[in-house]
Amino acid sequence: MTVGIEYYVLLSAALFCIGLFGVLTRRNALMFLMSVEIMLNAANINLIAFAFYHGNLSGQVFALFTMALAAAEVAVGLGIILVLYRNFRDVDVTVPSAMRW
Amino acid sequence: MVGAFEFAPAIALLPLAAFVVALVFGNGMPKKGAYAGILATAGSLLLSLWMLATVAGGEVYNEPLYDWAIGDEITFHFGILIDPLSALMLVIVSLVALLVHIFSLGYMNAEGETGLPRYYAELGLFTFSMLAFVLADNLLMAFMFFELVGLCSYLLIGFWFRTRSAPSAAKKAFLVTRFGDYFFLIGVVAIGATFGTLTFAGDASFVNEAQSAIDAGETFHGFGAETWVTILGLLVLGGVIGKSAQFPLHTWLPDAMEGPTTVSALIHAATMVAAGVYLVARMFGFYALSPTALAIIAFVGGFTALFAATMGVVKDDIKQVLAYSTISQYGYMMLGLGVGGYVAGVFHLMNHAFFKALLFLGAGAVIILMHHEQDMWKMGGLKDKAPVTYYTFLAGALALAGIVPFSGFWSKDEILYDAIILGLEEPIFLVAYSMGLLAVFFTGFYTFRMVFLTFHGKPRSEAARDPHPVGMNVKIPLIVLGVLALLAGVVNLAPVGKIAGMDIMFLEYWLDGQYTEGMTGLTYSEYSDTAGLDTTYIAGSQTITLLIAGALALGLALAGAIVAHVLYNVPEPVPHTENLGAAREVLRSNYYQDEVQVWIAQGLAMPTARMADRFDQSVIDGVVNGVSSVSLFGSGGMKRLQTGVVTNYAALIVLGFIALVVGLGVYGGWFV
Amino acid sequence: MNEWIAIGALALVGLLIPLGMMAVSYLLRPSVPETSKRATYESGEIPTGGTRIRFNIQYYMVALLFLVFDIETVLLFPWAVIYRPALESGEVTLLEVLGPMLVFVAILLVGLAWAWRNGAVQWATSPRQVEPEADRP
Amino acid sequence: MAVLEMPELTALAPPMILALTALVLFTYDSINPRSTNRPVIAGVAAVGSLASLAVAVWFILAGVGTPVAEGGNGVFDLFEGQLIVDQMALFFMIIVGVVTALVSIASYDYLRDHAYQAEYYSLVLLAATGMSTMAASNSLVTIFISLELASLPSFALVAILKSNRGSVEAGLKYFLIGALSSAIFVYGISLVYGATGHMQLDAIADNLGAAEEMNGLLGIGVLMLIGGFAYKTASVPFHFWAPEAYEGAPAPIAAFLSSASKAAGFVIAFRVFTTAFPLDVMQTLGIDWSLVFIVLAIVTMTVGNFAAATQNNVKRMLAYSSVGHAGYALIGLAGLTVDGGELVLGAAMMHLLVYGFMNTGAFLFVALAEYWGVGRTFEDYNGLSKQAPIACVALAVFMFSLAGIPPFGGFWSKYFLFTGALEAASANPWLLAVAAALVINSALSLYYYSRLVKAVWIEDPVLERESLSQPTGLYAAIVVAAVMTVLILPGFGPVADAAIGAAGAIIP
Repeated sequence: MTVGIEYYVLLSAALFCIGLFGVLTRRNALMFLMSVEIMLNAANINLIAFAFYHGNLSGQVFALFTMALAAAEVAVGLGIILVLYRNFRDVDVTVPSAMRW
Repeated sequence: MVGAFEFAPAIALLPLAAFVVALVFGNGMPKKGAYAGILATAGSLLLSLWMLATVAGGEVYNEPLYDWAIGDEITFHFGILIDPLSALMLVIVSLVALLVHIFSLGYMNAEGETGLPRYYAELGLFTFSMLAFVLADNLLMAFMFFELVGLCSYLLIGFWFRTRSAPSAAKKAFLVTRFGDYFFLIGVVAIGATFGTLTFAGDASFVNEAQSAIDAGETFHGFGAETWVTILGLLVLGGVIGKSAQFPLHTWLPDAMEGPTTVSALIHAATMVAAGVYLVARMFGFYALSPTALAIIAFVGGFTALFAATMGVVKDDIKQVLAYSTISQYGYMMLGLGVGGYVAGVFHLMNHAFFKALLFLGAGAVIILMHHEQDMWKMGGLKDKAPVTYYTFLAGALALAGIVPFSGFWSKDEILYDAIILGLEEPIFLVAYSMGLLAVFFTGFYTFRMVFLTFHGKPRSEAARDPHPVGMNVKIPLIVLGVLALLAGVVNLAPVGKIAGMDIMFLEYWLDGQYTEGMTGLTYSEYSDTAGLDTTYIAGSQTITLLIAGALALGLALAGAIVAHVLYNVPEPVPHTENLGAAREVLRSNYYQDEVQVWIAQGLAMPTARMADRFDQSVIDGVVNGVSSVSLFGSGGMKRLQTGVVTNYAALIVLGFIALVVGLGVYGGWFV
Repeated sequence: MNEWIAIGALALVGLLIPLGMMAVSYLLRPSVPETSKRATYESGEIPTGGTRIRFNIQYYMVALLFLVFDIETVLLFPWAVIYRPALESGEVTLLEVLGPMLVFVAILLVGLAWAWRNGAVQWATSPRQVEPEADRP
Repeated sequence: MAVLEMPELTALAPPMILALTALVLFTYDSINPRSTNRPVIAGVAAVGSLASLAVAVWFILAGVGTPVAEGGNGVFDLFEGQLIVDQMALFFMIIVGVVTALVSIASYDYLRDHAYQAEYYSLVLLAATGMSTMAASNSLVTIFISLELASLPSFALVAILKSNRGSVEAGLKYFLIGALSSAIFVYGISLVYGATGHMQLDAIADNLGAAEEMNGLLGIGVLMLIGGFAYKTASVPFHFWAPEAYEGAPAPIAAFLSSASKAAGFVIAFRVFTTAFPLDVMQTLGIDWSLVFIVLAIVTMTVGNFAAATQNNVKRMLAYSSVGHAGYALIGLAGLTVDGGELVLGAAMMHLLVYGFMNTGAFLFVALAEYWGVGRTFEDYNGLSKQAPIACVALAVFMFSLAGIPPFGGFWSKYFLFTGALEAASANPWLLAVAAALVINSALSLYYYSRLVKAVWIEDPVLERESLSQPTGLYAAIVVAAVMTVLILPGFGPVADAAIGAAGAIIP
């Protein structure tokens, strides 16, 4: 017995929206980053579900790549958040707003 | 073998070189560049004479030299056309230019003027432009050099730019002629657009195209071919009227006296003013296609001749008198051309070039004598103190007045003769003729009034009692021109020839291409055939007509001279202008010509311009400024989107993305 | 649907057992509020400072390195899965199968060497010795 | 998974040279940590990028990427179509190579007294590797990986001035928007994969018929892909990072990002939309993406140019102008029609090439100004021509070329874009609006570009300043960029031919 593909899509869409909600509301840079990770993982759910649905492996392999790149992104992101903290003594993403208009 | 014509471009290029040399090295050269100009114009003269001889030997030259814009429909090029007319004109122009250069040594250098390199450079450029204009083989090239001539006259009239009057006179000359040139330019474009060619001569000339269009009965823009040709011809005529100072665009010429007298000589005799009439002669074949255009030319010419002559009567400034005489004489030429007297018009152009250059240079000499005094009422009695100046000036005056046997008589007589024989066939031309005839009287009067006031009687000022001596470089040009003024008439002694049955009408044969083998299209006889003007003689006899016409003209001229003699050849002449009564003020004020033009400018043009300006200021600028302020305001709004807070960016990105999804989704029907 | 019932029952039981134990404990225990009970427990020592202390930067560095290299190993799995079958099929040579992964690992090694040489894995004895390092302009 | 194909792999030499150079620099830095031996480090980077450029130019001249039928060496198809080396790939590898070389040379002076020398150059080269690979990517997998390879070093580069608050702020914003965008992009990929079952672009195109009942899913996926491209190319609405990132980043990095990164973003967009989503099929599915690009092109150029018009900070003005130019290049996609469009697509490619020179040059001039320390606003630039006439002539060339004034290269590419849009307007009248927006925005852009030229050449300096030094590397890069901006005029025939040929090759 298999679960219909549409449920997976709904699950991933829900996850994506949760992540997006976090991106839009969280002011802490780390939470922002985590929200983005949630969005990426929503995509991963889709990929794996569709790989199963279509019966080919490219989706699953691509999910591996996505995870690796997400990790790399987090690495770079943490570095940037670190210097953000050093310069602004805060990890609030709305604080650095000197450059505008 | 290199033919003479290979050197044709050099005729024009030599003065151009002189221009460059005088401009660049003038300050370091002896006589500030005068010698460069003299050498160049002398070279041009020699080459021109060679051309003349070659043309006389039976060759014509019509070659495009350089294509500078090649289109599908039409090709613009520079080229050279040397036929009897242009060869003759080349000689006249280069000769007068040479003499003016020589005279300038005495007039400008000896008087210690400043800015001489500029003067000689501009003279060189002026000569170059005119020679290139004469050489032009197509209308566009002619137009370009026509404009260059105008520019040079502007520069030279305004030579003494530190005075108040010279720059304004220069501007006036420039603007008034430019007004005419505006029509000329439209004419050039229209001719090019209509016929697809702008060349004067050859099988593919616009003259031939127009001819065949008329023959084929084509229509252009709803006009018949002949009407269209008339319109085109009149458009070009606009430029001619401006340049040749014909009514109503003549007002700039008297003011042009503000330039050095040598420049006046050049402008009046050989370059600027002559350019207009030369252009009519150059495209006479085109005008010959349209009797209407010819009639208008004749009337403009006749009227201008009379009109200007009457104004010349009351002038006090020697150069002013000469200026009005120039206008009047060019009126004669236009009259001559307008009545189909191509030879007569060109003949008068040639004679006038000589005697008017002579008169102006003579006037220049007088001005030197008088320590730069130009008012004739302060002169007098110069006859004995400056005999060379006097006798040469007198020769010029006799030629101008048209007294036999001086050159002016023969050409003016021929013009009037051509006018009367046409007028007898078509009485309307008698009006033009009578205006021309009447002008003869006034010409005789003002010419001798000028001579008597200047040279006869007692000196009326300190300067006149103790004149400044003049040198050889002044006298030589005067003598050369004096001889020419006396003798130039022999090239076409038409009345004598016709009465006596002798073949001595050399100029007519010359212009008819009889010395030139295989020349077609540009000849007098072909023009006459094209124009197809019928003529009638008085009592059916050519001889009687000739004699009556000649006698009338000579008689009126002598009458004018005699009146002048009676009134002014007295030791203490007085201005008899009061006797004119109310007419005096009208004449003095040049028939209020300037006032009318000023009124046109201020009363009509200024309000129009002001309205346009208001429109420009309010509507156009308003729109433009509005656009720019809206842009800048929009710019302010655009950049406010960039709040600097990254969360807002994320929100805006999501919103924008949702807008795209909804938009494309609705459009593409995903939700159905 | 049957399997789902079993899973559901298991989840239910799994939730009920801890909740039940906590509920029983809540009912049975005595309630004696005292401030020392709410203090941070530091192995019997008297606590110094709050619980929210700043960790040494080095933890982040090691964590980052671990994260990256750990995830890279994920990429080795697909390769490992096909390695033997590919060799046994005989269509490809050893170099062709092994080469790409060796290149991949070599690139990672370059990165690791760089991180090592730049002091990422050098454990500092005190934060004050590390700070000037990290604050290099 | 991957089968090694040695001879074909050499077709990927341009990105591989870049990657190798980056590794060499890492190795050098590992052996010799914190080296500040600038000549060696910058030299290696410059040589590497120039070598990559040279190889790409050689390839395109030798006919690599031209189909055998047309007398070339054939299109190289690697790893079962995951990567492809055709004319367009080489064309964009050239753009990336040019910009990387210019930036490497210019950074030699810019980075004096700066730590992280080797890291800086190796990050630049890694990003360039990513961009160069993007040009050759022919599958959503490779596109995403190379895009991230280009992005991640860029984040670090923007924030590399660790104690400069502007740089950090710029890096943070760039990173956060980048992370969000790549999440959206990956999700888009997953949806497209879901709808078609494939990642390889040609396979996607073959399986579009199967996506009929999932056209909504596919449509959202396509729009998410557009979002990813828009982020990379700094197009509306994903452009918000650009002004800040360019303003805060070190000027050579701003040059690098705004020229090379933008071009790389466009090449994947070109390839995905011409190969994977043929317009005729997509229109029957109700996903007319050319409309989206029409809207984006108009909005992007308008937003960019209008926002640039009233800036006081030169670098920020250039940043917004860069957004505006993304709008111009988007015309290349907006002007695609069912039965053609290689002219307009080729014009967009030409524009990106010319832009690679003129925009890089303009940002490098800003780098020069930062090197001198004269300040950031227009007023601070007043009268610079007296101290540095050569650089200011070059600046005038860049500005007028950016504004699209003849006879500079920028005029020609914009002119081709305009005629291409008009040509396509016969099939899609909306392109008339695009063409009109192009003209209006170009006119507006002249205002602020000439303002900078006026400041430099006409205005008198506000403060007296001492004579300015002439850093060799920066000057060389600026002069080369200016010369190329001018020289591209006589060379425009071949460039146009190459671009239109490359565009024609990928249009089905």
